[in-house]
Amino acid sequence: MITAIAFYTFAAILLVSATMVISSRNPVHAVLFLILAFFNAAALFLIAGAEFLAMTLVIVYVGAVAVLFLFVVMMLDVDRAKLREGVQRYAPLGITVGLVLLIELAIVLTGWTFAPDMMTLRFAPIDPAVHNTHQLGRLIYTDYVYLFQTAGLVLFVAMIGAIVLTLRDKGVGVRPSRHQNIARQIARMPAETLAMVEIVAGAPTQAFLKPLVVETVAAEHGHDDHHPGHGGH
Amino acid sequence: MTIIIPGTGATDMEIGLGHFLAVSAMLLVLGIFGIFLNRKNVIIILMGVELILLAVNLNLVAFSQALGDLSGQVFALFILTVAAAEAAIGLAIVVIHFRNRGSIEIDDVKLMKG
Amino acid sequence: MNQAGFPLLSMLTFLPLVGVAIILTIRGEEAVVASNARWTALWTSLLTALLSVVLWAKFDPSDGGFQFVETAEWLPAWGITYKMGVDGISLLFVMLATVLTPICILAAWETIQSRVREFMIAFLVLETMMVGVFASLDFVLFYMFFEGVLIPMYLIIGIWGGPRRVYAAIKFFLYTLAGSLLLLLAVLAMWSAAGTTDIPTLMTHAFSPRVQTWLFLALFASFAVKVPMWPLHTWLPDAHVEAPTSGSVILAGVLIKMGAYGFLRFSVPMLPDASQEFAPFIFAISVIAVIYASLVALAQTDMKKLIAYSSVAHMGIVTIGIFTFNAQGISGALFQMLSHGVVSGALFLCVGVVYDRIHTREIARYGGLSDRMPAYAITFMLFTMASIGLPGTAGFAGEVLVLVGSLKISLWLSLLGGMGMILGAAYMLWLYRRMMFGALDKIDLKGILDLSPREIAIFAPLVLLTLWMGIYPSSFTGFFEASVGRMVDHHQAAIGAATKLAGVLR
Amino acid sequence: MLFAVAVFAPLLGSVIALLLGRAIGDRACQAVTIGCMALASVCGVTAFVTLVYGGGSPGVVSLGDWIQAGSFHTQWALRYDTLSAVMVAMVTFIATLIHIYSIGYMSHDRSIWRFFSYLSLFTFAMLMLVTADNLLQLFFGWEGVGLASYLLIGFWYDRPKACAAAMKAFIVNRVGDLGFAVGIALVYATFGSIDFTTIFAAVPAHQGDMYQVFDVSWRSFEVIGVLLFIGAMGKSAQLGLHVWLPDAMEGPTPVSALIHAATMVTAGVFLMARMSPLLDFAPGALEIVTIVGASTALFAATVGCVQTDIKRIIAYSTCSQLGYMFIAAGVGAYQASMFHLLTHAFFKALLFLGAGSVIHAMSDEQDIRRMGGIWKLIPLTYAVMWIGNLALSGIPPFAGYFSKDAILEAAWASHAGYAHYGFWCGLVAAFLTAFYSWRLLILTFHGKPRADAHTMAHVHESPAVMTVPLILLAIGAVVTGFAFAEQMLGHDWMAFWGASIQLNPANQVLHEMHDVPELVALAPTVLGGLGIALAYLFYMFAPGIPAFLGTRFGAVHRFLLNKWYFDELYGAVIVRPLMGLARTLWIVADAQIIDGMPNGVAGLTADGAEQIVKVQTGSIAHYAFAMLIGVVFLVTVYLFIR
Repeated sequence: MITAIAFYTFAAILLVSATMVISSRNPVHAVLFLILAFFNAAALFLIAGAEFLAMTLVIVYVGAVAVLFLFVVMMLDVDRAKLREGVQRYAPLGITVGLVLLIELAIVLTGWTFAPDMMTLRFAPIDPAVHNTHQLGRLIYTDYVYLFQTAGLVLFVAMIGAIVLTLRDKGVGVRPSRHQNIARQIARMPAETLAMVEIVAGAPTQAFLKPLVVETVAAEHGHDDHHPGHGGH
Repeated sequence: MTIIIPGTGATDMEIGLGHFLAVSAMLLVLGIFGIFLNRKNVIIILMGVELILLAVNLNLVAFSQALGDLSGQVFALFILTVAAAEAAIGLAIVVIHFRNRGSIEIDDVKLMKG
Repeated sequence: MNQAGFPLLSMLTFLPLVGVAIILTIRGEEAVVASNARWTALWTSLLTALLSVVLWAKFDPSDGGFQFVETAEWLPAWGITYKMGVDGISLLFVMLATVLTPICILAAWETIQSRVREFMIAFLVLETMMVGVFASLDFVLFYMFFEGVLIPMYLIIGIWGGPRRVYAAIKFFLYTLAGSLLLLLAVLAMWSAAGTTDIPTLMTHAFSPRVQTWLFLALFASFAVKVPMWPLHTWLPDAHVEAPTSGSVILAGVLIKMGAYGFLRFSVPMLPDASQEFAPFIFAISVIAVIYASLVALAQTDMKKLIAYSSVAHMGIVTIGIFTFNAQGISGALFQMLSHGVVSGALFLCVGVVYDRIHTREIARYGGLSDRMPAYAITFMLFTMASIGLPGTAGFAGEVLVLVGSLKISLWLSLLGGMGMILGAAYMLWLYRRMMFGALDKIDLKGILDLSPREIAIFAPLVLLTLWMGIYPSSFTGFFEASVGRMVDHHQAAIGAATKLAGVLR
Repeated sequence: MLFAVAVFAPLLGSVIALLLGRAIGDRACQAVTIGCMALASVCGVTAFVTLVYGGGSPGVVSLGDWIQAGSFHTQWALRYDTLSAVMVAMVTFIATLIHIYSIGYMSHDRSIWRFFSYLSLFTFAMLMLVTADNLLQLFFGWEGVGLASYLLIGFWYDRPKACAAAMKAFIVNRVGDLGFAVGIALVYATFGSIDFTTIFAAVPAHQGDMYQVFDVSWRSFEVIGVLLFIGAMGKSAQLGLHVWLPDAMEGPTPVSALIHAATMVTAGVFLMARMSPLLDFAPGALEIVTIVGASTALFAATVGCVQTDIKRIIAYSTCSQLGYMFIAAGVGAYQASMFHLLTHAFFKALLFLGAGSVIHAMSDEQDIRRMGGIWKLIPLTYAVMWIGNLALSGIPPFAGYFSKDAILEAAWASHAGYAHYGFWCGLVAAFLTAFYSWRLLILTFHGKPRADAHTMAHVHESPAVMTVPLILLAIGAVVTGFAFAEQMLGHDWMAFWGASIQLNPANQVLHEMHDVPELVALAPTVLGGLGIALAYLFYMFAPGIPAFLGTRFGAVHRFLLNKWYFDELYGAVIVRPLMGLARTLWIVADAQIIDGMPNGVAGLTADGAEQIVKVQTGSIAHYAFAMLIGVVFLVTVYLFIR
């Protein structure tokens, strides 16, 4: 009974907050409602007995993802005035289709059955005697260890991807970022950097140091129209 | 919680698989609405995707419990991972798009037009 | 193990990839990279050529079966193995590929100035693929190499080609790919019928006549494009014209032989009834190819295009020879392919020589070159005559053997196929006359230089080979005689069995 | 062996001159090539003498494998029998003289090394041809001769006419070669071998073989004979494929001499003689040979009567004489045709080199209308030209008399109906030959000088390197006739020819020709004399007559002058339509039709894609919506259809 009350409560809040997520005009509000939705979903997980997942959801989603959303929304400073016109031309059509989907899902919900040999097909039966987290860990680190590692890799790639995407190389075009080119440093000859300048008495001072300019060697084979020319370095 | 097979004597007040599925179905539809009803802000779309994935996770967890098979939770865990990665990349793309275009309105994101 | 004692064919096939790996590790200034890449590619290809000489020396010509066979598990569940091996028919093609590659790399030495490293990589990969095509004894493996050839060649035409290179490259790719799709279907069909893709097994597998017909058409679609047979030939002139010199050489020298090789390796031995049934059709389009392509060549104003059309005509002779199903015809076709590989390659190199100097392929822009370039004139004359099929040069033995073989079918086939002799003389001499003869009155030709030492190094082996193949062709035909004999016997037996069967049924 | 030396020495000379020519200089080139040629001719003549008089035995010198494919097997081998020995001796001897002559004639040329190399190559190819032991090697020499003639006719490659003539010679020859090559293939298909020994031994066994052409069965021998004769027609410039021969005069004069006397054009006749054991069993083919030969003899003689270029007149006379040789071959008198070939080689080389001497003296003038009045200035040349023309016209006791008479007698004596066509054509041609020979002689040497004063002032006798070969040839043109007539054509011709000519036992023409009526035997000589007389009348005593005739029968004159319009006919019927067709095939068929299809498909695809791509709006909402519809659709399918 308690379970039922808890379930209905959390489910109701979940659905309402989800509705608010998609309908609120202020994105900040939307994110906050999203966090609320996550919390309630975590509660539902608890009811379903997935304690570890529930905790992960709270930590990862509420703690990291949702905050990231919030962060971005605030950082981007989206013009709020522009977010007003909520309803669009296709809304009726969209809602119709959505409702059709919902009805179909309802039909599915009422008409399904388990496969007769369902109990024999279980891969990792839950042992009520062992704690959920313990059991999950045992599974992940044995049968699913490759997938688990891959998941880690996916996260790693996502991290690098996010960094690379958003990294701003300051001064692109003005001054290329200076990577060390050891071969060029060693191969550098005095003639490239130093110029012997005749000092004429009384003449205005000249630049003594000539900057290192890597000139693009013009292609001597003019006939090759596909010839891109020798690159700089 | 015990396994309850529809039509095999589940009581009204007992929370069964069907309840979970109903909730996740509604959550899914809400997420979908979020994606295509809101045409102004890309971030809302990302949030819609999160909702959809949440619905899927809910389904998996419910089934896992109903069947007494832990595999469902393992998969839910992986889905969480992928969802997190997706969110990170998605937000990164939103950020640079905003930086380059000064807007994240969906109607402005039409570079892939044929 | 095979008679070499070590996996010779696999080494031969994949050695160029080692060169690729080395080239990939080169770093530094662009000029340094280019130079190192050139030398690495040259040495790799020379080493491969040397290795192929080992293959040649250890080959036993009296054995008509497959030699140097290597087998490794690949996809055992599907009856697909990694199997390599050569018989007399494929051996010389392997040699052709390995010998022409260093020559092509030398020819590209100075003409390719941009992206040298990538060019050399493409060429070495191409060599791997070419050798693989001729050495593989598993249909799936063959298919992979056969298709793999497309990629480097596509890049060579598309990146280092002339002004219309993109059009030519795409045309080349699409034509070949369209045919290959049907080849893949045929591979699958054969696999499902025979349960294996092992080529020697497939050769002995008797497909039912109805299946043979469809398989033949599917194989034909692929190989006829590659050969190329009329009217599927138009990609060739475009590809040749746009490709860089080395690309043209390898295209004419080896790539188009793969189609005819396919006919010899798959269509004729595996589908004898269908081959017999379609032979008149093949004869018809081959004769059209010979006459049509020769006439079109006569009208050309572009040197490379002219030689490209001459290739179409020569390959027409080859296909006539293959489908005569007698020892003379098939030997002639094989020899014609080898000689054409050498001679047309050399002719493209000849074109390359003047193209590098004057930068045009318009025949009308030349004239009187023999005044300034006597060595070049002699070389060009030799290859012109070889292309015409003058006795004593490479082109003759193949042509005359095909003529002899085709006469056993019909006098008219022989006469019409032989029209290439006359028309070939007409267009080649017409080309030679317009380029080399006449007064030297074009100003930019006055200072033209004769062959450089590098060019002489390129031509010398080809000249020797051309004369050798003309004066002592037995040293080549001896290698495939046993294999061809076996093939002819096998074909006769298969046809005999089929007619006997038909007799019983009737 | 001597014989092999005779064949390969010219090749050695040629290769040395070609590869090292510029390095070692012109003098050394001449020395090397002529040295090699002299060696060859000594060996060649010795080999001939040993075989025929010294009791040597014929044989085959095997040199190595050539082509092998299944049962098709050919070797490089030299066949040493009377037929080849005669030819080798004759070819090497005359070629040597021509080489020597060329020192003087070509002394001002820029690339002497090239010329001598080509000359030697030409000789080598001809030697390979005549010594071949199988048909394919004969074909090798055959084509080699074609190549060398191409190179030599086009020797002055900066002259467009020379280039065109060279190409024409090669391509027209190729037409014949195709027939020859197919003929070889048919020989192989019939006999299973192309070795002469095997073929000839198997002739009786295969007499009844049939071959299908046009759904009609023919005797294989007839088809082979016709195909081989097509080859011979090309090389020996018989009617239809003769068009290259007059144009070939664009080459330097020694080349013309070589082509017409020793090498090249006689190859066809040689082929007929070589294949006589087979041809003698193919009466149908022989009929064609005779008719074409006779027509050529007459045709060329008529054309020769009106030409004005000194070399072209001689060229047409060659054409005509070759016709005689084919008449002889056609009626079964192969020995007579070989005999005429031999005598003709001497006097034709003499005539050409003499003409060269004239041209040399006249500062490269070739038109006889601009010559005249020079006989006192170059008496030696004048004398040898007389000898040459006497021999050509068949006046006793010069060489031509014996051979030409023999041919006409054989034609008369032959039983075949068509042989009389050959006889009458030959007789008329003999008259015309004498006429145009003296027309040439008189217009060239006699009368008032018609050249300009500057040229006349420079008229001079040629140097010794040119005159000595002329004298030697003149001796040959006198003596070869009676020296060989009895041996080659007499009742015991078997002793001379040995096994190299084997005839159908039914063929007794050589015996019967000795029994022809007196009138027949005398007729050619008489007609020759008449021709000479007519020429004197027309050009010496009454120069108005030819001019009058020329205008009176203008159409005939133009017809002859334009060589019966063969060139124009071929131009209109073959060359131009083919070129037009070629262009049409390229521009219309290839570029528009064949290429149009894939290009059209490509265009269609591109256009279609342009339309379809509009579905891609780029709007995320649209895509999401499409996905949603997809989901709904899938669920619907899953729910209601499954």
